[in-house]
Amino acid sequence: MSLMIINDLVFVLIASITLLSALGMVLSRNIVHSALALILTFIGVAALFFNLGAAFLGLVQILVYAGAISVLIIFAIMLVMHGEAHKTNRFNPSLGTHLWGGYIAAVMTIGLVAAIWFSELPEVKGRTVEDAVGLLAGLLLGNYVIAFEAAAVLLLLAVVGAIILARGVEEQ
Amino acid sequence: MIGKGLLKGLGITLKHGVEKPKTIQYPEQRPYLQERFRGCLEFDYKNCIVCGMCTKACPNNVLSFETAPIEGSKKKRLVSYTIDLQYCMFCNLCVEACPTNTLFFVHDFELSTYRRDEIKKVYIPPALTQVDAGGGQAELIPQDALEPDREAEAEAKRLKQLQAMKTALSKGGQKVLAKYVDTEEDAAVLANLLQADEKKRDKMAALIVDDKEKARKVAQAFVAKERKTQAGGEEK
Amino acid sequence: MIETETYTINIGPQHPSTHGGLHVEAIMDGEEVKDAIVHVGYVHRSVEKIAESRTYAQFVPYASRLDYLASHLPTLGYVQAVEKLAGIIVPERAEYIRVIVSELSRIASHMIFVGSLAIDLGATTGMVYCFRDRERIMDMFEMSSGQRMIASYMRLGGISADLPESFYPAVESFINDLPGMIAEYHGLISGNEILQERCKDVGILSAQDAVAYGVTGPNLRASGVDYDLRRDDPYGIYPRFEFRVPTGQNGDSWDRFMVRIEEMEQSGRIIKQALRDMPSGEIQAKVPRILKPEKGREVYHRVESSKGELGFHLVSDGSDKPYRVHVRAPSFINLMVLPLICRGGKLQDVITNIATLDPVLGESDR
Amino acid sequence: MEHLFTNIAQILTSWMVSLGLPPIWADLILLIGQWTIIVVIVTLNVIVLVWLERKISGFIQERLGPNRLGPFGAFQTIADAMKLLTKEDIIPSQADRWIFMTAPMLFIVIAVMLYAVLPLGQGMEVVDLNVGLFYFISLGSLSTICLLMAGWGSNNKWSLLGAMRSVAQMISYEIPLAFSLLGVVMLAGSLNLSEIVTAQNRYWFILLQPVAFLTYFIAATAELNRGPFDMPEAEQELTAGAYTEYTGMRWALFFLAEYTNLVAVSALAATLFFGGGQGPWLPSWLWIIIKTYLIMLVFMWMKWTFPRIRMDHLMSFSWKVLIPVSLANILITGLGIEFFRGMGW
Repeated sequence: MSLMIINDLVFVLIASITLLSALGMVLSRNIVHSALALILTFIGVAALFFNLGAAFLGLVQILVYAGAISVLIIFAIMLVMHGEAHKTNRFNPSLGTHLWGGYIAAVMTIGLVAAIWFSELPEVKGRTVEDAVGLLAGLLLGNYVIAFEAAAVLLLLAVVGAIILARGVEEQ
Repeated sequence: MIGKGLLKGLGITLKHGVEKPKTIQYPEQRPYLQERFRGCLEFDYKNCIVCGMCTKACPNNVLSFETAPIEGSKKKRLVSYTIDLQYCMFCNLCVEACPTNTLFFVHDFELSTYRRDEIKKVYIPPALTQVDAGGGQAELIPQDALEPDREAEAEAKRLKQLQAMKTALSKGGQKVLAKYVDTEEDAAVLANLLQADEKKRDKMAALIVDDKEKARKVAQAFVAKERKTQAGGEEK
Repeated sequence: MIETETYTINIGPQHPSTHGGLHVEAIMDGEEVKDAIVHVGYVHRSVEKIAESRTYAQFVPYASRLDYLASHLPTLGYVQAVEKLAGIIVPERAEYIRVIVSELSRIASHMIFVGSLAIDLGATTGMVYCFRDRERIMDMFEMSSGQRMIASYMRLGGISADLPESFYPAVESFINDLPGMIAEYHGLISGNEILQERCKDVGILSAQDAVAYGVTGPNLRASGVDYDLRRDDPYGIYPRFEFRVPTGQNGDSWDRFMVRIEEMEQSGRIIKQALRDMPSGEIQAKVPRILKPEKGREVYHRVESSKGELGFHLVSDGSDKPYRVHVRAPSFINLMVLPLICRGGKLQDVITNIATLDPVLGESDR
Repeated sequence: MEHLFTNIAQILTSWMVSLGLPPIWADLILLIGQWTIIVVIVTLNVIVLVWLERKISGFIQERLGPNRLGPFGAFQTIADAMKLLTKEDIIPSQADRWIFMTAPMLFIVIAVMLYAVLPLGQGMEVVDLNVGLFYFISLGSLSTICLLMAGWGSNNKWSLLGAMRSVAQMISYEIPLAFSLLGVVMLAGSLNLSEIVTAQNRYWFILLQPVAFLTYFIAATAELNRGPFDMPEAEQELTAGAYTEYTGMRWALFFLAEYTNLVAVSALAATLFFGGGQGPWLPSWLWIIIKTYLIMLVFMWMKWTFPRIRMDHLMSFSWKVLIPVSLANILITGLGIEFFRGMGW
């Protein structure tokens, strides 16, 4: 019994941190603070993975999202930022855009809730995956190897394109 | 091959890492100072002839002095002499300019003080007294010249005597020793003994100079002991 | 195309690797230096003005303080300038002793150069070894003049005191150990591939630019210009000595480093010859206590200091004090090429360039 | 001796259970206890390490190093720590306060968290995670963010430049670091650190994977921001890089975290390449301490010998040398494993 209670408590704690940091990301006036809050959100999600017993996925989440992608985001912010940092993430002054944003968000939320509500999720009760890493590796390099390689080639192309874009500055 | 230089550098640092340190542990170990090392500038008023060459030579106005006229003489006397060490460049120009070696450098190099005015050194020569120089002429000399250091003189005299006694004893000194023993024979024995033993010789010499009574007793004891050992040696 | 914004970064005046109070305003694009502006004058002590209120003899200790890393060299330049002005002939032995201490100064200064380059590039230990070896020179200066760093040893018309007996074995053992010391620098500092990467092709100064900017000394020779005042405009007794003037080819930081290392060896050679040929005799010419050179006489005298051409321009007005003393400070002029050689390099190259130009701010700011 | 600490832990757990605590609570208390011990040991160890570093630099530079306070100057670091604790905590007025203040704390938290999976002896890891090595790498990537926060929060150009450098450097060197570890993982067939140690029963992996060890060592030096790769700090160029504006205890936390990382990385090297706690005569936890310290000595020796590499060379070294070499190492390892399997080993 007590194990369940602790588990629930931990879940509530992690979920609230994740949600709060997500909120902080949206509401913060400083875009760098937003980016840092985003990192905290990523870590929260990783913790949720841990809580579900998917340690490998959680670590991938930390390594890729919190460790790499967020740094990329911060770099991008710093590259394009003008003016003072604490005014960078100001709400858009036009009311119409506000309304549009709210409308889209509401539609998305309703759609998501409906999708979860009406779909039949397979129950995985009492079944834990022993060798998650091995299974994942088997799937990625077995069944889905073509998709995996295609994604790799796409990323390589993106990297080459980025280098070409960046080197253009030197030629000028 | 890349990396060879890196390894060589590592080798050099390793070699020095196991060597003995080359530094001096300063407050305990004092640095060795060369003879000409210029630490602190000092002033000896006794030699000063108040010519002012030092102040003329100094590039930085470190030196200054006050004078007062001497009555009945064209000369001036020194009232005070100031070395403001905080401006001193230790360039040695004043020392070279001084004709009487009044200014000189000493090896003391720990000159830091807590306050700015503490580093300023002021020398005030003792007041002058008029003495009769004979022939009705008055002469001014420093006060402390009148009161010669009696203790130091006594000490110097004692040292001189001691040295003389030591040399005398090392060359025999039978006649001297005869005063402290009963017979001539004893004196000869004692002289031989002292000639052989430097420690006893020094002790004897000191006693003869300082305390004649005690010297007599010790001398007799020496002779008695020597006689005894000699007798023991013969028996064997 | 991406447009990137430039920003200014102030290297100095409070910065660990600016060799004193140097201030370089670097205009940066990311890690790349677009331009650099050199600000000097943070350690200005108005030495030239002080000279006007001191007698000729009194200025000697101030001259020592110009280039405090090789204090005998500016003193030599100054006393020789005054001797030229007043027509004083220096005794033979004094000339030899002057050469010995000046060349020792040059070695000491170059040792500081090697050490400070090492520490500026992050190799702390290299600096310590250089300072350890320099300490032996400082001990010799203490023996001869009584002062270690700012030894005002030279006097108008000679030197302040003859060399003590303990000086000769010290200098001989030092000269014998010098190749070993240099081998150690090569092993630890210049043999290091990381340092080579950081110095080679960094801060290239072409011969043309070097001449145009008036760069002198090892920095000029590193650019391939074979010019050394000791050989090309000899002063004192330098023509009597045999030595090679080392030159570089590319004028990059690496050449500036290697030229100085070789100069240390050549200085060792000169000291050896001077010790061999040194006559005995007087060390001080008869110089009037109050020196009053002829009115209106002007003289410019230059010596090859460890930093470059160090010149003294003296004007006399017939009094016992000079009317005007101008110092042509090589560090000041050499520093002016810093923007030129920094442009297009990385931020870290600015540090390398400052280190290999080897400025002494005491001399540059006067 | 071998099972000293594991036995103590067992006795404690059974004692708490006998007191009537549910086993889960007993485990939790034990976990907290273990963490506390790790934090205390790490902090005290840093004091020893700083002393050692200064002594080693002293010996290399023909000095004595600290020698005034205590025997061989051993208490010097304690005095320094006291000084840092009592110093004024300055926060620049233009700094981004919260980011500035949290960066050092996060840095040390991440550094200490690395110890969770390290087997500090046989059966002496806090959490026996089956993806332990991966945990190590992914947590290490987080420390980048802390340096970036420090650089950004200080609102100082030197700091930001140092932070940018360190981010670029750490991201580039994470790749060869991970790749060099892959060779070991392939040989051991597991990401679990204690299983990797067991896999080295016959040979230490340094013998089978020398190239991997070399790349790991270089990449780890860069990850640790230690000389010759101390880009973010770079006293001579960036004054103190990301740490320029930090004073007192906040600065000391960075220092603490750097040394903590040093121990963790060295302990990982000992675990992966030098057989972890394996060794004759002595208990396993003593062996791992000895091996870790020996590796750290090499790190210190390197720092006091080499000059700092230039930023662009640093990057091109990683991308053009280390990554291809470590990739080739993976390929050769894979081929070798297949070959020997084919031979019927």
